[in-house]
Amino acid sequence: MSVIVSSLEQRIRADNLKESPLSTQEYFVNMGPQHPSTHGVLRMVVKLDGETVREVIPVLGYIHRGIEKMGESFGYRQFVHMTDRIDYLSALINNWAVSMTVEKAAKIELNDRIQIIRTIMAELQRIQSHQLWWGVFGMDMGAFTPFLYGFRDREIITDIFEETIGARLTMNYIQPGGLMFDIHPNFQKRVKDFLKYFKPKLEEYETLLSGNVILQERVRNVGIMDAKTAISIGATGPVLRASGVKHDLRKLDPYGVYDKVDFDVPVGRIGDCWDRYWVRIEEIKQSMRIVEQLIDNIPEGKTMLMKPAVKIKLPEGTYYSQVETPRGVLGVFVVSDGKDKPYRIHLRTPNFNNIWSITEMSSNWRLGDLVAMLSSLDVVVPDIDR
Amino acid sequence: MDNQSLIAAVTAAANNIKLREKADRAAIEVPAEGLLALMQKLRDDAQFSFDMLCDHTVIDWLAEGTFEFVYQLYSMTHQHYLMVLTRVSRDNPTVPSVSSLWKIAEWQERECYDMFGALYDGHKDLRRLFLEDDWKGFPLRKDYKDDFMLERPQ
Amino acid sequence: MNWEIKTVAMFASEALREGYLGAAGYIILGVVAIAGFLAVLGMVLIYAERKVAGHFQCRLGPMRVGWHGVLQTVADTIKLFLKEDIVPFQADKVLHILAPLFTLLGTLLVLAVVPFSPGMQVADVNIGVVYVTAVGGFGVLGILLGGWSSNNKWSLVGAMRAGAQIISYEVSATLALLVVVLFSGSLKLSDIILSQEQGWWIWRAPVVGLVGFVIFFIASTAEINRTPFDLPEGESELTAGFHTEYSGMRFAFFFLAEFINMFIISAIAATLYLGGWMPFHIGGLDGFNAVMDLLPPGAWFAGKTSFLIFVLMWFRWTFPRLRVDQLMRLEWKILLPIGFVNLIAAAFMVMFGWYYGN
Amino acid sequence: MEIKFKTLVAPEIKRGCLMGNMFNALGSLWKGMKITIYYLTHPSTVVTQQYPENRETLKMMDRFRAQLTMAHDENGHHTCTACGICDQNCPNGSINVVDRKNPITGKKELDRYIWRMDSCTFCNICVQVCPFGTLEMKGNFEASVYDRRLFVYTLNKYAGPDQKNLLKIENLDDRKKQMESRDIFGGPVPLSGQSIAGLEAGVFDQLRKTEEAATNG
Repeated sequence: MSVIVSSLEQRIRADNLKESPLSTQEYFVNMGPQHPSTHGVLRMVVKLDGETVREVIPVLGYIHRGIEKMGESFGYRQFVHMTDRIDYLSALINNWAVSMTVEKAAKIELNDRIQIIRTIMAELQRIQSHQLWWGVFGMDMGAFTPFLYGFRDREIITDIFEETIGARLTMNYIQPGGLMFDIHPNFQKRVKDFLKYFKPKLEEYETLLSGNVILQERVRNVGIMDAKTAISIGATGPVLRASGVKHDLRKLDPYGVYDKVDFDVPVGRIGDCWDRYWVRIEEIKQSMRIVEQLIDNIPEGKTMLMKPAVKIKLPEGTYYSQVETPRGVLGVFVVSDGKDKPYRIHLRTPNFNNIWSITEMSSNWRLGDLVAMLSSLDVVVPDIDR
Repeated sequence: MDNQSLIAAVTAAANNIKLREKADRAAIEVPAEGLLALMQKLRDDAQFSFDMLCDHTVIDWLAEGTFEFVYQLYSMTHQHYLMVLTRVSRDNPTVPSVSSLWKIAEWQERECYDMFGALYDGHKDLRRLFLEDDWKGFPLRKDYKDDFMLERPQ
Repeated sequence: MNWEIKTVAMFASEALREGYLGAAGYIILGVVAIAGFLAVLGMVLIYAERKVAGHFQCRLGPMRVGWHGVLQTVADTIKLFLKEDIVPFQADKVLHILAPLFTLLGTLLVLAVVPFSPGMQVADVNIGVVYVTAVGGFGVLGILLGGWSSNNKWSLVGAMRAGAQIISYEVSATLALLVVVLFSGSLKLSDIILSQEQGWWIWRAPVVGLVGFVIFFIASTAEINRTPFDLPEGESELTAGFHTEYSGMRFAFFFLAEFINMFIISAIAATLYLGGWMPFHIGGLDGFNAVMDLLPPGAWFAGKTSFLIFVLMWFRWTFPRLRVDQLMRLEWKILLPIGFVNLIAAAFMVMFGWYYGN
Repeated sequence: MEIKFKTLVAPEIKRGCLMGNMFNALGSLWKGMKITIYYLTHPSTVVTQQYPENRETLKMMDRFRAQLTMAHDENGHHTCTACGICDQNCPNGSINVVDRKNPITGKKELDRYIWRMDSCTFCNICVQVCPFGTLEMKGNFEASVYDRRLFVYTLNKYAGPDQKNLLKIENLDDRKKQMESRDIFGGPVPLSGQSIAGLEAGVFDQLRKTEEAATNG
């Protein structure tokens, strides 16, 4: 058996030699790593025919930091803070994923207080992430104002986090065995104020951007991905649900207190950019419903069930558990050899799979549509590269 | 299908399958030769219909001199998981590629090539995913060393 | 009321009878006035845009330099002039340097015929409307050259977009201009304004005036590459389009031209449809007209133009951007047919005299 | 297997006639413009904060994590016993606890508590694991300096026994003798002459010497 290993140079050169059926000349441009709409350092080599996109070749690794390698020299508690940095917009949910894996492996039963606070925090984080996405989506469509409106409202949730957790982005709050702090006395009041404030604002979002005829023209029937392709690519989260697949881990494999709260799962119709947009907007509403149901029912109890200074040792074996982040399924795969550090820790990140759908859906659309599609996937680049 | 009946069904479907102990979900070990055929069956057979390759990675067992390839399969129709593991020698870490079955496998396998130097037979476009094409070595191997690596003082 | 039109060109030609020196003096005065006006107007507009954008977005805009940041644009201009002028590797150097000047020249020449008030106009050409369209189209040359000479594929895409867009939308804009030309029966801008003494064309010509105005405004917005038609710049798609590779002073020229263009199309739209410096008159109501005349004509012009500029800014900070094929569809399938029908309707109305004040 | 949970399906948007579409389109644009003009005409909705001007009124949340500090009580005593648990638990080696033998009693005590802000990720684990409550995170976020070497802090104000052991000593003068003062930028950092990983020893001294030589001619 011999396996041939190629390189990016060969990939691009081989394509260039192909004869186009038309007499126009196709050319390659580098979109990224420094480009306003690739949200960080994603690089895509785009084969263009005039304005028409023929092929997209994502080139990754511009923010690869080797978190999995670093994880092999961290203890489990120390590793949690690294997950803040893979998908910084869902830091708390990432924390939860690692904590959940460790708790399941170490067989720790959590009390209701911890579970409910975690769920509230996760849903606030989901709203926050979608707010930012909404703003950025508007900006990618050429409207700069939604960006600032999104950030303005996101700031309120960030302040709520800051008050309880003490950090705004990289929080390291949900830890194996519980929570780093108990909630701040003002927490419940602030969250309720936020919900009251944000409901009319969400309607404003819908009028400003969703209802706008230009946006509708830009996103409807653009970048259609059918359910079969989406599953084969392993897309998860809103991207998969927009394609019409009813898959939500909060319902299928409930963790936290998701089995005790009432919420619906928005599902798209055909899987175009509009469906992905609509699913996210609708998810904000559902998340607000979840928070509303839980915020008054936080029971009393301890918030940390393990001694923080004691090193966690997991029994030998493999452990895998998943959570639903705003962008899809985050899986944490831990191989333990019985020591206090994982033998191998692997993160199945949602964006790694989601980003590849751009290669499936983008051909024969215009350059502007490529931006719309990329934005509708809600990519966070560090999450791809890890 | 629950874990018990799933494992029973998979074991009945092909031979040479060992049950993996010490795993928190249904897991089987198969030899590398029969991997592609088994995967094909797992995807297409209506009672399994694993239409999503959730995750693929490699574990480097340095002491035993083997690479363990991990495939996490998920079925959208039945909502069950299966972990398929296969071991090959570290000296020639070649397994058949499953990129013809699941699209995402193409890139997951590229990542594993990039990080471990695992080779996939039948992969159309095997090249580095994260690192540059002329990078020396495979960073996630346990014996990887380079000049600028910082090691934590113990 | 009797309006007397005085222009710098007239003074110059009168002075020419006595000697060359006086005429030259008037010409220099005209040039200096336009250049000074250009610089000041550019700064004011940029400041206004930033302030307005800020408040649209729940921000404050510039607040640091001077009182509420009024000197911000001055500081920015100084910074831009001090910056290094970079010509990219393997770029077509001569064209790269010339391109921004072309763009600026186009806008500069149009300013010469803009009637600010009866006594304030540099030249009153008898083919004013044709002159405006012809010279205004000159700017696209600079954009195309700039994009081409930058040796950057993104710039080239932006320049090509700009070329296609500006040339397409020029058709609609010109058709809409012709409506007013039909009604007023003249191409001279001052005559067009005087013809609106009994009322502005936007309401005196029922429906066609309004439709013509809307078409002209949309098409001109596209011509000056402002959101929602900012595809040539397309920040999120092409980073900055044709001026990606420009820095320092040359970038400032492009930037300045963009803002002056905004002023020009607002001024032309105001002149043609909203009566330019002509106060709001209703034919027959002399008492009302006399009250309206209390405000000087220059103020009327400034008010109308700034309102239209504000609307342009309002568009920019509200709307997303169109896609390139939708842009073409809007022009060739929607605006152009409507423009044609509108022009024919206007022709009939002029023929049968179906408009107010006739 | 049927799907058990409730789902919402994206609504279909109906297409009307040509003229209707056009007016709907213009209407949708107008609705958006109404929102932006609302914010323009209501300056009270501005959310910008003028940062250096509002320094007096700007208050960070009390749990805000921006700087690691060591609590000293009113007598200037800290509670650190140099046990090194924080050092072990720090994920990125930002903490270095240097201990020494007390010259009089021979007991282990804290010499320098070194915290490298430049590599700290503010994960708060050190505060969490400290058995004596010595460490705390403070909200002083204005930490920018012109030289990155100034990010290496010595947190304790004196080298010597902790609060509990100091209070055993009755005589105030004897207490003072046990406490050897430590400044914030001293210790095994390049500023004072010992090397740490990645930075040569005594860079600061050398710089100062060359500067002095230059000024003296």
